[in-house]
Amino acid sequence: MPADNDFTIRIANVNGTGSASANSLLMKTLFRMGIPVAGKNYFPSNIQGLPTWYEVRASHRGYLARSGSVDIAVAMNAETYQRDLRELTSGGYLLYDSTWPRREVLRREDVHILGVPLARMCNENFDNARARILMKNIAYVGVLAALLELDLDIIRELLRQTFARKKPLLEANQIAIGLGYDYAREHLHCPLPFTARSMDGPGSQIIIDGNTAAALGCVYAGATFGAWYPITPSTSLMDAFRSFCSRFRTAEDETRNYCVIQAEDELAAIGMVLGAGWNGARAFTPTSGPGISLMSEFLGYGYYAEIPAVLFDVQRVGPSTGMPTRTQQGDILSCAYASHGDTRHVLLFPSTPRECFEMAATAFDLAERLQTPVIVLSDLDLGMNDWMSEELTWDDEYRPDRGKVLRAEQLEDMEAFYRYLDVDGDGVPYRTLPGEHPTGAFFTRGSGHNMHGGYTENAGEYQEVLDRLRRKWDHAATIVPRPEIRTAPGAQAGMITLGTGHSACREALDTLAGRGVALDYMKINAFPFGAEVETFLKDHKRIYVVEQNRDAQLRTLLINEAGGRAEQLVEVLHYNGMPIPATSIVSAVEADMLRDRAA
Amino acid sequence: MPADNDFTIRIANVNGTGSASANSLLMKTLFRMGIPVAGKNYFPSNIQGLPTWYEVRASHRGYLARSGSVDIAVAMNAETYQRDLRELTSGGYLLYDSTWPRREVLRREDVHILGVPLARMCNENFDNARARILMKNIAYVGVLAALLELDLDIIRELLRQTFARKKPLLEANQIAIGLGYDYAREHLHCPLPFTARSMDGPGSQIIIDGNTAAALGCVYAGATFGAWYPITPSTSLMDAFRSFCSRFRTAEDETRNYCVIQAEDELAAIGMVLGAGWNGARAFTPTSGPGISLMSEFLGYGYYAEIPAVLFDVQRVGPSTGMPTRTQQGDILSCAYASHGDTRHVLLFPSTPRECFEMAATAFDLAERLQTPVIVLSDLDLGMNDWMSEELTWDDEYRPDRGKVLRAEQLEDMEAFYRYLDVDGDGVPYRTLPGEHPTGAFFTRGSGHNMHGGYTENAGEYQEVLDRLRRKWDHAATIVPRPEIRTAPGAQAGMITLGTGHSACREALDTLAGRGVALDYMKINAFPFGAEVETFLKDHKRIYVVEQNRDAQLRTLLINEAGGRAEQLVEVLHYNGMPIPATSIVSAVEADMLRDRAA
Amino acid sequence: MSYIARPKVSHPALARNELGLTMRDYEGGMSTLCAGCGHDSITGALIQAVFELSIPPHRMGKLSGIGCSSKTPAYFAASSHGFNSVHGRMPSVSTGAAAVNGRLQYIGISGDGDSLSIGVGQFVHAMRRNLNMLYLIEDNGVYGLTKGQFSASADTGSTAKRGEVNEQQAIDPCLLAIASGCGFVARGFSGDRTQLVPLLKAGLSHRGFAMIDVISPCVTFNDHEGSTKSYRFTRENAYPIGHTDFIPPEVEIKAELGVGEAQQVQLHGGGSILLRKLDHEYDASDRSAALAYLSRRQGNGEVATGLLFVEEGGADMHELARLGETPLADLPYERLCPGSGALADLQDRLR
Amino acid sequence: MSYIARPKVSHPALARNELGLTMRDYEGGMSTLCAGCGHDSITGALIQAVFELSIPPHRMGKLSGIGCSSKTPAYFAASSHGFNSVHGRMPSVSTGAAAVNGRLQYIGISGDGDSLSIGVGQFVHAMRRNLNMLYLIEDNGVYGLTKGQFSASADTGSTAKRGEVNEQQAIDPCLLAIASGCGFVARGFSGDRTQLVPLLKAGLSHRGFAMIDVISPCVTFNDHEGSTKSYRFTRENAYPIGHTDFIPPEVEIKAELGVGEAQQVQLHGGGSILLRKLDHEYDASDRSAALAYLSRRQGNGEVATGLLFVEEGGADMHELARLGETPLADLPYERLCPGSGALADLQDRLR
Ligand SMILES: Cc1ncc(C[n+]2csc(CCOP(=O)(O)OP(=O)(O)O)c2C)c(N)n1
Ligand SMILES: Cc1ncc(C[n+]2csc(CCOP(=O)(O)OP(=O)(O)O)c2C)c(N)n1
Ligand code: SF4
Ligand code: SF4
Ligand SMILES: [Mg+2]
Ligand SMILES: [Mg+2]
Repeated sequence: MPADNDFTIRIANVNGTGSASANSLLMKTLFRMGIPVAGKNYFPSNIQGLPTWYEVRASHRGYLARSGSVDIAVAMNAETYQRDLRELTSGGYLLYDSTWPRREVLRREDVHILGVPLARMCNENFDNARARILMKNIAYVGVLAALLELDLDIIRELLRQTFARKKPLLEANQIAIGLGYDYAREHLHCPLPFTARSMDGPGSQIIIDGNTAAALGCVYAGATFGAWYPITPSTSLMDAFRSFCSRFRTAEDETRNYCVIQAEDELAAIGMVLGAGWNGARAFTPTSGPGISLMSEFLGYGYYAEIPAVLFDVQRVGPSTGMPTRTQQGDILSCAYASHGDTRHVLLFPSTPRECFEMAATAFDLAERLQTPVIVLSDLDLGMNDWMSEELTWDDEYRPDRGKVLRAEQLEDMEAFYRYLDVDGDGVPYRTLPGEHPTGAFFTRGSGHNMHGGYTENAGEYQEVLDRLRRKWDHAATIVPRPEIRTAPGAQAGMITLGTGHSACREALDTLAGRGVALDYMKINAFPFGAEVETFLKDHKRIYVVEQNRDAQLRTLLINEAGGRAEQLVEVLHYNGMPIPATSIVSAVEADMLRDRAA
Repeated sequence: MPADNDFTIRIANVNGTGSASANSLLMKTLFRMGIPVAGKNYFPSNIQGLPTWYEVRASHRGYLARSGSVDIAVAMNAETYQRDLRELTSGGYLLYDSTWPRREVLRREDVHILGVPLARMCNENFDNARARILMKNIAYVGVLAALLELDLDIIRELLRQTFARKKPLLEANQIAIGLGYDYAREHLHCPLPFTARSMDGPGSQIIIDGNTAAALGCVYAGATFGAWYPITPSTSLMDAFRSFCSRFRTAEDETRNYCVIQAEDELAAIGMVLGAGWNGARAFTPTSGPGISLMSEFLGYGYYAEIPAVLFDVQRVGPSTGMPTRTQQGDILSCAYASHGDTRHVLLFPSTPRECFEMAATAFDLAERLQTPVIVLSDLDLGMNDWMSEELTWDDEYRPDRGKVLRAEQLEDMEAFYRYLDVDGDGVPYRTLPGEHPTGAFFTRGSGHNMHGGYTENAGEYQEVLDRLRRKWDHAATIVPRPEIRTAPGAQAGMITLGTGHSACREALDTLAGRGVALDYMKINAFPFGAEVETFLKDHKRIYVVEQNRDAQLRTLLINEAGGRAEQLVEVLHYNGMPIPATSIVSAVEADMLRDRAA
Repeated sequence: MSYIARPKVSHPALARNELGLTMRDYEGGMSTLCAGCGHDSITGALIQAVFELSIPPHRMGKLSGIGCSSKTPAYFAASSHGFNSVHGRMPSVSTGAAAVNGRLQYIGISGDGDSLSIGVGQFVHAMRRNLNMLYLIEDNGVYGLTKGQFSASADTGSTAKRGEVNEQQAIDPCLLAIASGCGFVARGFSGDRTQLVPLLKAGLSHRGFAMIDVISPCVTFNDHEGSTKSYRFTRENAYPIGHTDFIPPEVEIKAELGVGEAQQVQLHGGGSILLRKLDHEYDASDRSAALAYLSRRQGNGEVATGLLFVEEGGADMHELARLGETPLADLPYERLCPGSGALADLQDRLR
Repeated sequence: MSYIARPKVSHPALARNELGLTMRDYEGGMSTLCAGCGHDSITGALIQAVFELSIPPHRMGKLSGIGCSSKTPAYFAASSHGFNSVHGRMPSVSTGAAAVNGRLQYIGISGDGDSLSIGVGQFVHAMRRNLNMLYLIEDNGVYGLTKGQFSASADTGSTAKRGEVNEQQAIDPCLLAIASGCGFVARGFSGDRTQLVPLLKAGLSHRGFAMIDVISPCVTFNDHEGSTKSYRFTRENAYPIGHTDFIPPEVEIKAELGVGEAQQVQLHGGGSILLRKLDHEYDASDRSAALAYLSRRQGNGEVATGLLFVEEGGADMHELARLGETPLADLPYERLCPGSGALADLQDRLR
């Protein structure tokens, strides 16, 4: 049931008709009114002409997950009228462009159909063909402003800021808002039974997508080298990194304190990153599932030759090419064990843009401290959608933790240097950088080597290094980000998730609590898991593992690597490409509890 | 303790000095004397000049695993004298070329050092430089013949057969045998306390390596297309396939009823195999770990687009390039889940050459029945070493099971064809072949598709296909080869292995039984596991999982996919690149039992 | 989208080819590309070419990689099998397909990103192997589907839509093809169907690998001022080296057909190509000269179009592999299995 | 093997270079290649070249792929960092390494399998990017390490050790390099150190990508009759197009140095190359002509050797990326982090 500051609007449009700025105007208006909002874009894997949707959820309680229901549908795409109508909640409102009346098609008894002749009004008010198309979008924002009592001053101020340097556009936009608004006030029942009311939800929060935040994290962590091959949904991460760097990292003489290379493919991208990491730079590559598959061989090399590298896997729907513009958490297993042989990789799981920012920086520190590739697993929902997020903050005292690097001064005093000795007993050896000092020279190789760095085919020498790598792994478990745990008084069961499962779980936990079901909660932040995760597993007889893939990949890892027991861990899965809504978690938990009681 | 027909000889040599034929002569002689034998070659990853070893184990009980001890060392490589001496069992014999006496170096009180001036004798008897090098090797076989009372007639007959068309070589070989034999009879205490005595062990068995047997399996299964990129230890599989085909598949007009393409890399090799499989041929590619990593993206495509393909992963030591000429079972996990997204692959695990032969054929049937890539996981030990093996037999009634393929006649009568419908409820759809009939046309893609084969980005349609794939997986579990289970009366615990763990386990089970420890045994033949595996897990409180990798990959799969519990499954691991010996299993089991009793 | 049903009632007035089919029978799903995208014009030309050559639709195999261009196979010949593979790896899939059934007509469609970046290795090796297929690069100088990054065919100095200048050197697929041993190399322009259709027909009739680089402007990301792959730039800088006519087997060539210097190339699969030179310097049958010429024109910022190099009679993959008439995929099992007797014999030597 | 210690006492009589180092200081681990392998001769020539150029050993980066050839970096300059990467992917590793530290001298060593089969994509793109490195292909026409399969540089018609005939077309790395925009392309022969050392020195001194294809017979698998990469065949069919001398910066070129037509190419990094033509037809500075020439010689079964193409002054990757003097890897963090203030400002616009 929608209520004031608690409703979802879904705008259906055609790809390539410029609705992005209208949609963001709508979202930003709610946000500036102090109402927590979430915006989600469901776009096709093409450039022009296919259906696309944008969903804005206002939630005074601050829930940012997909609501799973639509209270207002703005149906701007005749091709999807049927579907948009069907997916509207009972009692909801469907707004459409009545320039072409569709009484036949748009028939459903339990909803309200609102027609506004958007095209006609725009045709009458604008000369330019492109403007006529674009302004229809702005006009529906005007209509919504009337229906929901959006703050017109905020809308007009946002337009002024957006088009500060494009006066003619500003004027057109202001007119379009007025067209929609006035028409609605005149012809429709305004306001609706539920409206937007100014409040003070977001506080100092910002609106940002995860990829932009991750890119900023790379900048702040001091990454200087990025190589990538374009792939949705990771491309915007590198775009953002480049644009931040061109702003913050261009010297007065126009030289660049960064380097970004568009590689010929993902195999080359990871190769470049390893080359740069070997040579002492903080280097990274953003990619998505297919890229991870292609990087497998090199990932094993990075693990075994112990080279720092940071990867961002902004997950999309697989297997194979799958649905490149839909979201999923399907690469957990393949990232954890990427490459043949006994390999394993450190993973981080941000769940908010702020965590994207912070974990990006953490990833570089971990990669250098552990001398190994670290993969940050984001997803399309987090990476490309607009999220309301805690403000990003930075400690100016921060200095990169380069881990165990011997510099020229130290090497000068050494008799000999051996690359793979476990000097400190933590499984992490010392490394040196090329060009630094003759004593530091060593040979990096993916073939069998002993603890001195020499080539070996000797069984014992080989195993010695493999065993140390395993000790390093155990050490990693003690330094990666710890899970976030929230206990509930009287809870008998638990819930675990990672990444974008977080917002839906938070909401689901509240709902369940409201129905008398209290659950302890753990959001996993990293792999290897560490002691707290194991304890949480030990302490709960029954745990719901919420994740967005078919094969329960997180659950698998918990069983393999943290002592989880199959009987104990209940799968809560969602893998159709849409972000998981809280409702599906609630019903899964309730169904399981019923079954359990029945049994 | 060595005994008659129960000893191990290890010959140390230098790579590229032509010892292979001498070593095989030794092994074959024992074999023809009716003594079960196993030959293992430990060679370096280079072409010439580095140490190489060949091990022959004679075992009247028919144990074919590495014995883990050396009773007679033939030390033909001065560089490894120290090591060869060190690794000899107490009371053992070290034979070396005393042309250059080494009393200083070869000093160990508890073994017998036997010097034979092999080089001197050969220099005196042969003119040609190459012959002088090669004949030293044959001469040590002569020495061993005297020491072990090998049947000289068999040796001479073997030489006659080998050099039937190279008379001068035959003569040289016969002389060389004599030189060694006579010298030994004259100067050494012959025979040793343990000797070789004719018996009737092997029966109708043969000597063959796994790669050759697998290649034969491909020929017999009707594979017509192979693509590969050379990589040790899989190369000889394709070499054998080509040579069998040139013999059995060349038509009178010189045209070939097969096609083998040396691809530009592994990505291309698997792409070619998928193209050929899509087009209706039985196609395969042999590779090893790095190749599997490179094939990851295409493997996910094959899974999702449902294209039959057969892969042989002849595993070597990883991670990364690792030790290319050493053995390991390290790709179990990466093969099971190769590729991003929710993918999973059918695996077969041969443990003997005969199983390589049979499972190769099975793999093609399964790939076509299930319309998916099937990976046969062999390893270097099985693939490249000489194994005594059950005779290969072939049922001439066999016809390839092409699975659900609609041919022109059937399509002619159909209104429409939809590629991904679950018509039969087993999760396996029908397919058609290009060029067959217009009605059969469909579009193969790795991007989102619905059950009709149409492109989709629709959540429900997408999930429908993913769910069917999961049903197909469950179906696969019912048709893949079942495990081999042997129960022992009174057994309280169990042992599980796969592949080359088998021979070592069999031996270990006997040893343990001899010490009063009875264990039930299961050799896993395929993944997904199926009901019997689950039952075995349920029925045993404690199970030793024997495998040759560091990360307990089979155990992991058993926990993930067959309901195994971590507490129940004890890791018995071996991962230094040498084949696992029975002794290490025995001691692991005994140690665990002691711990258990102590606890 | 490809699964949208369309009326298949054939209009009686539509022209029919030798198989009695109309152009409609060679159409496919509705395009989802941008209005005006060059790729759609190429689809149109391709439909015309296969229609005119009377290729039975279900005897074609359409293969592609990933990209806007690689969606093309879904937009023609609905009754052909299609294989939309992974990014950059269509050549290998085609190789396997062609090896086991040489009787289909393979049409590979790729993009400049697909073939010259991620896929350049497979592209070069497919040409080296000379498999029998028509291979089109729908070349727009950008990655369309990922929204406008420069591709490896973007010329040095050309600009992106937002002004960024490409500093990298360009890979010219035609130069690369000739250097890689390809026996049929041409360049067309999606905006010039008159030139393109005969090139496509010639390419389809060539035995071996026929590579056609078709400049195909991306109206959304690379059709602006500063682009060297725009409609305008290509129109202004295309330098046709000659006209190509495809002459079907039964048609006799009359002398008067030729204006300028004419050269006739007999095609192995039947028919012939008539080349009418515009640039008298040019000899499309001389590999070394073609290389030098293309590299020179490229240096001048000109886009040489037409049939740039043709060498008929080189052995194709099928011949090199000594494959017989019957496709491998169709060989009866009886001809493949040596039988239990042979197996027993073989093992005699393994004891 | 590389970890076997060797006496490092320098012999007083050994010649010393500008750094006071002897040739010994440029040596590496003991080779594990076959006795007589061409690759070892190349190692020798390389040691001489870097010694004579007085490159500080620890300021070199040695990179390679996988193969017998790719083991070479372990056999020279023990006090340089080495990176033996995965098969065919050394160019990308080099690219990343060079991007973040342009001050080292990068030497990449690859094989014909490594660079022309699995690695051809990366090879082409590294040349296109023009990173500053010397790139050697130790070219033996076979896969040595996997025991003798034909590689992509095996010539059509050449035979394997056991007699099998190679039917595939060959890829000529030099032709490919010129077509891919490489600015320094040469071919040498492991058996001709007199020719090779100056080529190596010139390549090391060239700014940008210097590709040298060195024919390097595999004595174990490809040195027989019928091989076109054997010592004998190469000696008999090598066609040197000219002599190359590398002239250090301080040496003045005297007119009498030149026999035949001489051409001087000033190197960006200092020093110059003196080319003395043997084939008067040849102009190593004309890309189109070089392409045509090579393709013609190749057609005749001849192996053109020498400095085949050189174009000095092209911007290298460093310049194209507008990188500054200080290597990225050495930039202090203070110059990289915009600080908390900038972060706050930035977020003002995100509300
Ligand atoms: C392995 C992999 N990497 C990246 C992508 C993302 N991707 C899809 S299309 C494309 C580029 C297509 O460019 P082009 O081949 O020129 O086709 P166009 O869209 O321009 O026609 C890329 C990089 C992918 N699908 N797969
Ligand atoms: C991914 C991968 N595939 C295959 C191999 C096996 N392999 C090792 S070296 C080599 C070929 C080397 O040939 P080339 O580069 O010509 O070097 P050469 O030994 O002839 O000097 C191959 C295929 C590998 N190491 N990695
Ligand atoms: S983005 Fe460009 S290439 Fe893609 S469909 Fe649109 S115009 Fe064509
Ligand atoms: S096999 Fe050939 S390439 Fe390898 S080391 Fe021996 S001679 Fe050299
Ligand atoms: Mg493109
Ligand atoms: Mg080679």
